[in-house]
Amino acid sequence: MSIDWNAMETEVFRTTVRQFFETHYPPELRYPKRRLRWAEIRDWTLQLARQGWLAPNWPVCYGGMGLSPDKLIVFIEEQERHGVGRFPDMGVLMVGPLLIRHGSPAQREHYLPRILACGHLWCQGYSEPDSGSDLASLRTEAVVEGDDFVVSGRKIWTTLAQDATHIFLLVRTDKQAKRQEGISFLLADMKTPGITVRPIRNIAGNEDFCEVLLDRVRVPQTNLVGQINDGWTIAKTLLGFERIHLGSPKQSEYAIARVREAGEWLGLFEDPVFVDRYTRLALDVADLAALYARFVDQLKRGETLGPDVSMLKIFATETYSRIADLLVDSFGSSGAYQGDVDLGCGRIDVLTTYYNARPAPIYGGSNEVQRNIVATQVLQLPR
Amino acid sequence: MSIDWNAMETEVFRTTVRQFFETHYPPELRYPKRRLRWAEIRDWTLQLARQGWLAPNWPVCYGGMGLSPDKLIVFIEEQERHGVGRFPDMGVLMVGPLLIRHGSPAQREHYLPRILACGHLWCQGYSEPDSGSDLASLRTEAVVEGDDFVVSGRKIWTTLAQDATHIFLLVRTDKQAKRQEGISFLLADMKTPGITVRPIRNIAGNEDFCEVLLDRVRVPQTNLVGQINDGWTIAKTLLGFERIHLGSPKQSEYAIARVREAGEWLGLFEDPVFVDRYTRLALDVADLAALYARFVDQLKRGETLGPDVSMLKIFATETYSRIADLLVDSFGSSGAYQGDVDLGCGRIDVLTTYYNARPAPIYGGSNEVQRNIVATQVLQLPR
Amino acid sequence: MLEDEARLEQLNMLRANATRFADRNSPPCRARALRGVPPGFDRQFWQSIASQGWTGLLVPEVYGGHGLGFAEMAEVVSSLSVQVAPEPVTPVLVFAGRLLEACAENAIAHSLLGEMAHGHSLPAVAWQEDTTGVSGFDANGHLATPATSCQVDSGRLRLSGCKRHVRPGAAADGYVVTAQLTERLALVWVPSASVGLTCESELLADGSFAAKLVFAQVDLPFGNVLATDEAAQSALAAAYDATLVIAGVELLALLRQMLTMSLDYLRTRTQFGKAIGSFQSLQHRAVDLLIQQELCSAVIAQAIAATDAGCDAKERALLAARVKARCSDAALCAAREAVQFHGAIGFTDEYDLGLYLQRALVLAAWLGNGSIQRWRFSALGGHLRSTGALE
Amino acid sequence: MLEDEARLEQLNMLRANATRFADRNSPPCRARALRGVPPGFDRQFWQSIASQGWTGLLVPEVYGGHGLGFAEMAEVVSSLSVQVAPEPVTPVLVFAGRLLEACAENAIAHSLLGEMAHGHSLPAVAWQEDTTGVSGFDANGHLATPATSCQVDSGRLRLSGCKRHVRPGAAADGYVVTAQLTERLALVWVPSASVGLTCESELLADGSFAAKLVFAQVDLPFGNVLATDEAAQSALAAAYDATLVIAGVELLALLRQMLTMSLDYLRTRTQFGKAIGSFQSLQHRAVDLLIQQELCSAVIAQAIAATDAGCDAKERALLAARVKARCSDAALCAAREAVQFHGAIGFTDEYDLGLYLQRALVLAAWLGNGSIQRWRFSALGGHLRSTGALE
Repeated sequence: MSIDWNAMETEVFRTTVRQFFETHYPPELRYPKRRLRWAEIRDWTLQLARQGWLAPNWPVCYGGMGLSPDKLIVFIEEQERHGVGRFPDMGVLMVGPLLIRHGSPAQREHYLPRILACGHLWCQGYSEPDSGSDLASLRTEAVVEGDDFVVSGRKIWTTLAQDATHIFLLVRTDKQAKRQEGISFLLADMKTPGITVRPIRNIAGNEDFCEVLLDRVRVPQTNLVGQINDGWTIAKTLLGFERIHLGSPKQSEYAIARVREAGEWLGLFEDPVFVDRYTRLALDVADLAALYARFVDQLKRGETLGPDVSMLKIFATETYSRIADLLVDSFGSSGAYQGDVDLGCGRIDVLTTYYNARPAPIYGGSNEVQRNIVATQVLQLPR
Repeated sequence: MSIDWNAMETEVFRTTVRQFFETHYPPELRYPKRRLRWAEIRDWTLQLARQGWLAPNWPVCYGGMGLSPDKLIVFIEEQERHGVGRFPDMGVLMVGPLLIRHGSPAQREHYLPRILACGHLWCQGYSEPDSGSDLASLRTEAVVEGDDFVVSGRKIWTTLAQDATHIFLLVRTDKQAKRQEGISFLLADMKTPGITVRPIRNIAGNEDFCEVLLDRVRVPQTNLVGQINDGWTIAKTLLGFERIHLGSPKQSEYAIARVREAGEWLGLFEDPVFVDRYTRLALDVADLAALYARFVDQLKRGETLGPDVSMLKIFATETYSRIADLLVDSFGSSGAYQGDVDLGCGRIDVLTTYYNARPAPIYGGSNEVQRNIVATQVLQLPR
Repeated sequence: MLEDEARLEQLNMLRANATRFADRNSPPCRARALRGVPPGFDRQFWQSIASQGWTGLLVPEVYGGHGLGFAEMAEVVSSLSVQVAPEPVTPVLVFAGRLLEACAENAIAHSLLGEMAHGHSLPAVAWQEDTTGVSGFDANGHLATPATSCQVDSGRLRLSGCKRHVRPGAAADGYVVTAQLTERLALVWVPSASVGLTCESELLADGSFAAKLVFAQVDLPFGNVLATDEAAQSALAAAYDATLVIAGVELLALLRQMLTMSLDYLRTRTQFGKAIGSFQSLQHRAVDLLIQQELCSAVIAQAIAATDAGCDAKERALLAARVKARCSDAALCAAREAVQFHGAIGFTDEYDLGLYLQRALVLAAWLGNGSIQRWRFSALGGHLRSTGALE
Repeated sequence: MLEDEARLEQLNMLRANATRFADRNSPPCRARALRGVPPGFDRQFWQSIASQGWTGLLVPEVYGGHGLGFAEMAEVVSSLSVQVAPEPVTPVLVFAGRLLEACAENAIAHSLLGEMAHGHSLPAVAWQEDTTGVSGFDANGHLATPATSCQVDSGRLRLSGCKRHVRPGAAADGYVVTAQLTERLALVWVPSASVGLTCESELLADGSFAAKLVFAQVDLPFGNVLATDEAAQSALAAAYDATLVIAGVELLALLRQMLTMSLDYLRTRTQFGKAIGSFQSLQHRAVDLLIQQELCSAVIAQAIAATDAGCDAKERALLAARVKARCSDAALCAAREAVQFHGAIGFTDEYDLGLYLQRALVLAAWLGNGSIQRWRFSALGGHLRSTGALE
């Protein structure tokens, strides 16, 4: 099992990964239109786990693949290229790296193997109804009572909390301290009494997100990660790959491919006006990919990303949004049909692309906040 | 001479005005590319004066035409339709109405006839180098010494000060008072010692604007209009027709007509992409005209305009700007030629339109400030 | 313009009535509950619309209606649209209604018009035949001759072909179908129960339905030809243009409501210690939406005044295309921005914004979206006219 | 990519040198003084460019140059462009230079190349023939066969036709002219003093000049045919593509400088009691310019790496079109926004911003503006490729 992936030639590694995905990933789940539920993606996830590939980002000593940044990027590229759907990966992406860095030995010993065995599925309890873009204003409170924290509050926009067995939480443990300084990082079992999950249906009809109500939930003090009131700093160390992920051109590439398909099937490439609009966006996608590649190179060289990476998220999501608008526009009178539009030669789901694109500039830190960050931290404009 | 214009049928009045312009306005000065200098427009201005039409907006008793709002609009429409250039009209547009409302009998008696006889040509001393969008921060100071104010400071963006015989000034007379409350309104002769005019050349190579340096300029106290420290209020009463004027679709209509001409001469209407871009802008212009007409109707009914009129200026100037960009774009490799581009069948000056459009969103209160006004005063969004 | 004071007064009253009616009887939760459940609207509610006299609002008195104008119709439509009422007022009363009225010399059209005016019948118009709907226009932007054909056979008709994007879909009581009859345009009435007619429902973004109709040698009496040739052409063009304008009215009402909801949210939602409506970038984008709203409103007013005054067909077509182009794009832009203003909450199903966004998608696509109408405007030659017309 | 550490080091040194040279010797006031005065630049300054070795930078050593790559050329061009130096580096050294090099088997081209490398000659390329320049391309986006014709008459050439938009205009020492020779493309060298050649100067926005050349039966030796047929085609295409990329480099440098000036102004100019750079709407627009800047930079880097690596002609053409499209539009957008950021002061002649705006106008229009390059990209078939190419 313990292959030294990093010693492998990049192209050999790429081929290996690609072949595995092509052989084993269920074809009907390629390029899913929405986040897959655990029941749908379970078999694949377990197969990944058996292969030892569940946690490509973790060190080998903790059961990961221990990939270097450049190999990890190849792994992700191949996932995206093949349209491999995400499993509930918060444990792998967030909790694992966090515990490896900030967790106690007992926490690591308890949680890491269970994540790798898919026994624990994690969800992220950060956002709250009154703290959207302004996360540091969160109000969910944790009070020490005996050996426990007693946690009360509401978390929202928690991705797939319905399927999760555990949740990691940012909670306020010091109400007197300045905004970011009174926050702690807790781990909780979703079966703990007092936790209620309420799925939130979105406009597209999916329930990707939930509200998580916390009513005097007792969390053992041993589930505190790091020091008390140090949660903000800890949470920030998790940013990294996340930040470039939001700026990936993949969604836009997939969407422009749908427009191209539609254009071919509908004969729109005979229309110079369509060709003009399409080309403008195709060039936006191509140039976005060029810019993305530059940031990826930075990661491959082992450098950390600066706040300028926010540019990618802004342009990627707004390009995606413009492509979705063009897709709707190109379908004319069928542009508001729910589900697949039958074009004789094939079927295209117009509205799902439109719906997926709509909140992209909001999630992961709204583009307004991203622009504020770039303006002040990159352009050094006054606050 | 004293015809009751307002009793006249609108269409008869329109025809009368139109015929006069068509007969008497020098054809070579139609649709001037820049503000005309006094030497160029002098003869026409004197002819207007002889006709008694110099001041259509003034009451008959002061020598104006005494037009009602709807007739005044017809007068302006016909000027615009025929491409009649502006003469140095600050005396007629600003000083006259102001003195009629706030001036002393002596001021009225002295100045009004001289404006009507074109003996006095006025310019406006409002803006200062450090107070652009934020006019109330002006620093030019007037201190009482004996019978005079002694004025020192710098005014800038003073239109055609080179040609003016007089200037009206906003000056600070109380440095302790709140920003807008220590400002007074003064009239000054440009020949007064201490006044220096420095023309400012713009990118297009014209000198429409000047800087006016004021170095201990002695202005008699009798030249104060209204009460001392009441200048801000007085200046504000001058807004009115000015505000809708900035939102007129005329510039855009003229510019889109140039694009149409170029399109026809260059055969661009064979290109669906050009037709699409052109049509989008032509519709913007048409819809702008519809919106403008709604505000004009308000004026015709004798109503005053609210802060929502700023919408017109925003959309008008940005539409103009987009048309200018399309014009440059349509000319391809000739898009950066200075002066007329010869198309065989005719000539079009591409860059002058481009240059005229560029600062339109700045002048008359930048579009940023206009949007602030609409956001807070019309949409009632919090400051 | 509405110079007439009395009419202005009457319009104001109608607006107040319609607003009160819609507010009381059609809160957005009613629309929410009807989504995706055939027929996608409430026939009982249609009856209460009829009780208000609105199903006969545009219909001349001789046919049992009130003979009012588009300005009045716009008030009713606007009030219902503000509440996202899903009833097919525009497709039935304006599109089919105007078409039937223009054909009212025909006995069937005459009687259908009366039934419609009293709320007893819901006729629809079936004219488009392809996926995008673009083949519905010829190269000059006029309504094209359809492929659906109508053969005459010993005094009977046989109709064959396929129609798409028919609103209100399967719930209509019958269809005014455009067809070729001896190479000329004919408008043919096809009751929904006709043998040989199959109707496939397509679910739309807002939970309403459109129909795909297939006519397989549908046998009809000759009297079902409501009009042919130039009479049919001009009736169809007039009804289509009127419908574009009223669809614009609906879109404007949606835009207005989305902007209102956004402004309320911007004023009350706080982040970083202040109302998000105080952030300049959001303020400026809200202003841009207001400008689009007012442009819609101005061009609609112009179009309604011209249509009510009976301007010539070319002028009417250009105005209608302008209205639909502006309002479709503006409403979609407002939907996009409103979601962004709201953040994640604006994208949830339980928040009403989605209802407006989805209705805007449907209405923007219906009858030809913004791009198509802009193309039509130029194909009709409108782009080459002088725009210097203030008088 | 520039994996080679040594080359990276060399590039950094070159950048530092070029920047120092341009800062010292070519402040914007130099460019200002040269505006509108023929030839629109300074031939003495050209000599000092030559002394730096830059006129021969791209020229292979066998022809008397340094044989460096486009990455190096980009550094020099960029440094000069930041100072709006008006010397025709790109038209002469890149466009004409690459063309001559490709034809260097021809004795005249060979000798011209050497003279150019030493700064003694300024050749230009004359290829466009119509007002917009669009007829310079065929329906597939390739360079079209010109109308200018070249007749062979007892071993001599007779050239007739008209060329437009030739930079650096009348100051060039001669022109590589595209012409038809027995229905095939030929590249013909025409010294500027040739009998029958008239040159009309056109003043451009930035105060430089382009030439309109009329060839009235210009008599030339046969040896002046530098290349014909496919050799001519591929030489022209390669030189054109390289020039597009380097023009993109110039535009990016202008954009960068306009953004820098704007940011300085936004940080220092106060209104309403605070720096205007603290206003969110201006901040966000500045960020959008930064994004455009970085997109330009990323696609230029890709194109230069590919061109230096010698990718195939199709790939090269697509990349070049992408660069010119992105950089032209981005620079014009930056010019527009920079004026708006500055307010009235930004539109005055004495403020340097205008120099950059005007140069951006010239470079955006040159060789095909953004719209034309986007059209070319699709005509070349680039839009139908899969964009999913991260590897």
